[in-house]
Amino acid sequence: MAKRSGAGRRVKPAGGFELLAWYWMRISGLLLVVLALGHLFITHIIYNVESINYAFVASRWAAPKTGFFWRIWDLSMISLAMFHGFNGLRQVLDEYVINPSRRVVVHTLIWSFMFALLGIGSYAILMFQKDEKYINQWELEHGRVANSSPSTSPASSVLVDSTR
Amino acid sequence: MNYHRFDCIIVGAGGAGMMAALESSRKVGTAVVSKLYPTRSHTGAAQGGIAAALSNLEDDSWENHAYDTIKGGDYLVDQTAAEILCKEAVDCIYELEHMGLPFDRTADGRISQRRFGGHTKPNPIYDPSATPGTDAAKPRIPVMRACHAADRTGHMILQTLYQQCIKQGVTFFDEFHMLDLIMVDGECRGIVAIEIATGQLHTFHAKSVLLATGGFGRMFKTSSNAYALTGDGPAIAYRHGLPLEDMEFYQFHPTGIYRLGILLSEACRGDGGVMFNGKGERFMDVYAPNLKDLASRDVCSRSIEQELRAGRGVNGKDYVYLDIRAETINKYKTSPTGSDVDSHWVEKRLPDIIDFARTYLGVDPIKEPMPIQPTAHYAMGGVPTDVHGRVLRDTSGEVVPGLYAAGESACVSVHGANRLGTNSLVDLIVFGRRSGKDMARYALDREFQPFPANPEAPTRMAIDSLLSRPRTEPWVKLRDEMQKTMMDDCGVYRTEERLTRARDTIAGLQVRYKNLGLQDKGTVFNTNLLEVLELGCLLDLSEATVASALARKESRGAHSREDFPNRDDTQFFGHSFATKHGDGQPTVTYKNVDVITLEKDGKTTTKYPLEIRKY
Amino acid sequence: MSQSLRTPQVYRRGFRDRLVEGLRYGGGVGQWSWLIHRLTGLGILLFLVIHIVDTFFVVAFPALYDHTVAIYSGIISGLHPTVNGYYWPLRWVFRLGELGLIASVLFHALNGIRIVLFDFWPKAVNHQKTLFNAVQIVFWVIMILVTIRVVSPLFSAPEHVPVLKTASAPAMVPSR
Amino acid sequence: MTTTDSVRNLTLKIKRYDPERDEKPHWEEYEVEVDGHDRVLDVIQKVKWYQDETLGLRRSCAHGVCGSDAMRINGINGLACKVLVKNLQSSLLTVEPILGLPVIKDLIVDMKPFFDHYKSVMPFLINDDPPPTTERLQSPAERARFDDSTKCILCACCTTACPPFWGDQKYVGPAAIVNAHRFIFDSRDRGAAERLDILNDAQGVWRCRTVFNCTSACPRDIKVTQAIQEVKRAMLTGDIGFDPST
Repeated sequence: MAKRSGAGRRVKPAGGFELLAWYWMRISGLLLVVLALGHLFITHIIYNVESINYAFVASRWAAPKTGFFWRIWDLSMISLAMFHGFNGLRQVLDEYVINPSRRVVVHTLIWSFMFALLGIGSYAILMFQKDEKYINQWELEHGRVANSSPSTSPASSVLVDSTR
Repeated sequence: MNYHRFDCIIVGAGGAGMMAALESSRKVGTAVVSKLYPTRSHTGAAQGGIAAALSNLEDDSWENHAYDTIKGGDYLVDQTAAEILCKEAVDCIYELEHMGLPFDRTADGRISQRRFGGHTKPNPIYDPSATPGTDAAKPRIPVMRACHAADRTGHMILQTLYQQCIKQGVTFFDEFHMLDLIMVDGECRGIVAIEIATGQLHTFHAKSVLLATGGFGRMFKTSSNAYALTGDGPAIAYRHGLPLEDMEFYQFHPTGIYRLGILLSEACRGDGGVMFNGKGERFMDVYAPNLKDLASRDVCSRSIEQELRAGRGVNGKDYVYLDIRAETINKYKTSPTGSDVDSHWVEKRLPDIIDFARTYLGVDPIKEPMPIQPTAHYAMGGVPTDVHGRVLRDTSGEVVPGLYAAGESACVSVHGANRLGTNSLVDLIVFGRRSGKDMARYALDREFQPFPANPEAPTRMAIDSLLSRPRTEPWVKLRDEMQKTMMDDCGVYRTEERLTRARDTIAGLQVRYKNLGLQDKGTVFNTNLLEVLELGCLLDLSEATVASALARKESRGAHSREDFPNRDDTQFFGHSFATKHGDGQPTVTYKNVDVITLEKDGKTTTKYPLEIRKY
Repeated sequence: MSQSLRTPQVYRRGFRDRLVEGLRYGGGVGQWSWLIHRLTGLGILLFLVIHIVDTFFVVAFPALYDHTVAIYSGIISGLHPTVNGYYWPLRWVFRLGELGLIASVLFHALNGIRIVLFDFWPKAVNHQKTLFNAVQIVFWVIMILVTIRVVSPLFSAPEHVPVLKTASAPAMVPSR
Repeated sequence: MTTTDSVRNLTLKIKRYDPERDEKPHWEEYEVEVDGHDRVLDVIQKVKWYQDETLGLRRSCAHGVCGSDAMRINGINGLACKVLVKNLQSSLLTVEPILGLPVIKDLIVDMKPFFDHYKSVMPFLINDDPPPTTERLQSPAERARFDDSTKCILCACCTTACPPFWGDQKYVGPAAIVNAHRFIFDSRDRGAAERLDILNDAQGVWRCRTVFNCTSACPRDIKVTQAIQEVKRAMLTGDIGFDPST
C-alpha cells in the first residue's frame, strides 16, 4: 500500500492558460451573477428601462456620494463580462475552427475587438462628467423626466408628435 | 507493395497473442495481426477468475492445482504440461499484477481469491471412517484459488495486456483477417491476410508465426462465444494437413443465460450460488455429493441435462434455476466467507452477472433466481503443441518449424477431456508467455528463409471465385443447419447414430459450401465475404470434431457417449489427432498421454494415479 | 504503432453537419442545458457589444444617446420629421427583447451556478437532473414575476420619456 | 421472468453508406419480424443475414463486453447488443453510425482517431521501482478509488456522444480521460503528473462542458463526467489522494 501521509497526497498542481481560463470562467461567472443580475434588477425592475436617459446615467455616476460606487460597479461588471464573454466566445469558436492558422486569425480578431470595446466602455465610465447645461437644454426641449421615481408613479406627461 | 516482414507474426490479439507479443517484442521484431481491435477479443468476456496457488487466503500449493487440473481433465492431461501450468501460474499472476492489473484485494492489500468449480485441497480433518455426509468424510474441500477482479477478470487481463503492448510499442495490424499460412517444405514462413477496410491482400514474411486465434464455439447454436470465434487458425492449419488434437472434447458451461447462451460465471457458484430444478430441489446433491454445485463443469452440465430429460426443468421448459440471492447462500451455508452475506456483498462480487441478468432476462438476481441452461463454451482441443507452444506435425511429437499455437486455439494438452474453471486464462498467460519466449529464441538463431513468389495467389483465386459466383442460396442457411446439427447431435450427450448423422450432414454442407455465392461484391469492409470464409473454417472444424467424437467410443470428461457410458483407459487413454487428407473425412490417430512416473524403492508409480472421477 | 491503412474513401461530415447533426442526438437535460447555456451566452455577448457602444454615447454624444435610448420606448426622434414619432410595435419588440435578455442572463447565471457546483462539489454530478430541475423552477418563478413587471407598463403610454413635446392627444397610443 | 414471446413487426431504418457507390449517407428501411427478447443487434443481423447481406456492421461478443457494436440507436448512443427491442417504445427503430468519426461503410466508422486519443494519455501503469517478488500491496479502499474507470471497454459511446467532440475531433474525448483517470488514481502508479500534464490542454480535459451525454451513453454505467471532474480537480489542487513520490 502506498504510504499515506497527510501532507504528501499530491502532485504539483497544474498551471497553464487553459486551467486559468477555466478557473476564471468560474470566478468571474459567480461575481457576474451578483453584478449583472443586480444591474438588471435596478434598471429593469426597480426602474423602468424607459426611464433611462442621459440624466438617469448622470444621476448615478455623478452622484456626489454614491457615484464612485456605481462607477466601480459598472467598471468591474464590464471588465468581468468582457473577459468572461469573449473567452466563452473563443471556446465556442475553438470547437469549430480547427485549422491552427485560422484559429490565430480568429483569436486576434476577437481579442482586438474585445479590448476596443473594453476601452470605450471604460472610457465612458471613467471620463463621464455631468453636463448640467445639456440636461437643462434637453428638459427644456422635451420636458422633465421623473427618472428617479419608480415607474409606478402616475403618468404625468402626454405624448405628442413633436413635428406638429 | 503489401509485403511486410517481421521476425514474429502473432495472429490474434487476445490474452495469448498479446502475452506472446509482449515477450517476443522485447527481443525481436514482432507484429500482431488481428481481425478485431485487440480490446474486442473474447478474453475480455472471461469473468470469474484466474487460478494460481498464491495461498493469500488459505493454504494451498501448485501441486493441489495440478491435481485438480489433471482430475478435472479426466486424466487425459499431459502431466508435465499441467505442472508447468500450475507452477508458472503463480509467477504469471505476479507479473500481471506488476503490469497494473487491478485485482480485487484482501484486507491486508494482497490479491483476493475466490472458490471455483473443481478447485480443491486435501481435507485436513479427513477421516475415511467418518459417517458419509459429515465434513470429515470429504477427502477434499473447496479452496480459494481464483484471483479475480470482481467478475471482470478477463476484461482486466485483456485491457492490461493491450496497455502494456502500447507501452512497449508493439506493432498491431488491426482488422486484418488471416486467410492462409505460407507453408514451404513443411515449415511456416508467414501468412496471408486481408485488410478488412480496403479488401486488399497483404503478405507477411516471418521466421515464426503464432496462431492465437481463439475458440470456435460458433459451430454450436447456443454458445457463450463471440461471433468472431470461428477458429480460423486451427482450420487453416487443418487444411494444410496438420492435425487437430482432442477435438471431441468441447466444454458446455452449465450456467448460460436461457436461450441466449451468455455466460453466467462459475464464480456465481464459487461465491455460494446454488442450482435448483423445477421442483425446487438442489439437484447437485445427487450428482456430486461432496462438491455439489462446485463440481467440474462437465459434471454440472450433464446433471442439468439429466434433470431436463427427467422433466424436472422449470415450468416444464428446458431450463433450471441458478440462485445467487443472499438468503439462499445463507440458507445452504455456501458462503465462502463462512459467515452470512447480504445482497450488497453479492452485488459487489458479481456486478456484471447481475447486470447481464437484468438486461437480458429482465430478472433481478438479488431478488429472483436466474433461468439457465448449458451453453457451448470452450474447446479443449485445437492445434497440438508442445510446452513451448511449437505445433506438432503428428503423434510422434515432431514439431513444425516456425509454427506456434497458444490459447484456446491450441491444445498443449493441459485441459484434457474437460477444462477446469479459470484454467483457460492461466493457459493463455502461461503458454502465451512461453510461446513468445520460444519464438524470440527461434527467430534470433535463424535467418529469414526465402519467401515464395505470389504466395497469396491461391487465396486471391478463392476470393475472386467467391465474389464472381452467383448467389444460389443464403449462406446463413448453411450456418444455421451446421449449428443445429452440432448442438443436437454433437452436444452434451452423443451416440453413434446421432454422430453419424452429424457427419453426413456436415459433409453435405461442405459440398453446398463450395457453391456459395455472395450478395456483397464490394471491397471495402466486406463482412459478407468474411462471414462466409469464417463459416468455411467452422465447417472444417465441425468435421474434425464429429470425426474425433465418432472414433472415441468411451465417455470421458466433456465427451459423453450414451452408448459407451464408461471411461475406457485400456483403449482410449490417448489424445486423438484428426488429420485431413484431400477431400474425404479426416483420419483419427492417437498420441500417448504424458504421465509423470516416480521411482520409489525400485518401484515405478505414477505421480497422479488414475482414479474414478467423482466430486 | 497501428498499421491499419485508411480506406481510400471515407465519409467525413462537413461543417454544417458538425454544427447541426448533433441536434438530432437524443441527449437528456444535460445536452439541452448545454445548448441553451451556449446560445444565451452568445446572445448576451451580442447585446453587450451594442450596450457598450450605446453607453459610450453618454460621454461622447449625449443627445445621440438620448435619441438612441428613446427608441427602446418606441420613440424615434431627431431624424427627419416624416420618420419621427411614436411606434408602439417597436416598443413591444424592444420590451420583449428586454424580457429575452433578462431571461438569458438569468438562465445563464443559474445554470452557471449549476456548472460551478459540478466543478467544486463532488457529489453534484450525481444530481445533475435534480439540479437542472432546480434551475428551471427558480428560473420560471423569477421570470413570471419579471414578466409581469416588465410587460405591464406596455399597456399605458411611455410615461417617463416624454421625448416629444407636449401638445394634443396622440393618435398612436396602443390599443388595450 | 418476463417472457414476451409475442412476435411483432418492426420497421428498421438504417443510415447506409457504401463508399464504392454513394456520395453521402442515406436512409433505408426494412421490415423485420422481432420477438420480445431480441436485441437490436439481432434485429440488424436478421436484416443482414436474410434480407441484405451487403449491410456492414461490427459485432463480436454480443453481450456488451467487447464494445464492437456501438451505434446510434433511436438517436442515442448504445451497444446494439445491450438494447432490447422490448424496451423500445415505438415500432420504428433507427440506427446510424456513431457521430464524429469518419464513416467507412454503413454502421462502421474509422476507430483510429479514437484509439489514437486513447493512446495519447499513456494508458498503462508507470512505475519504474523494482517490483517486489510477490504483488504490490494495495488496500481495498485504494483499489476502490479507481474501480469505476477500470470498467471501460473502449466502445466509443461516450466520446461520440460528446457535443464538443462533434465539433472538434482533436478533443481527446471522455473515453481517453476515463482511462487516464484509471491510472492517475491508482496508488501503484507514478505517472500521474505526466498524464495530468497531457490532459491540461484546450483539447484535453478543459474541453469538457459537463454535458453528461457521455455518462448517460456509457453501456458500462461508468460515471464518466464524475471521472472527468475528478481529473480537473486533481489538476487544480494537485491532490490525487496519495503521494506518488514514495
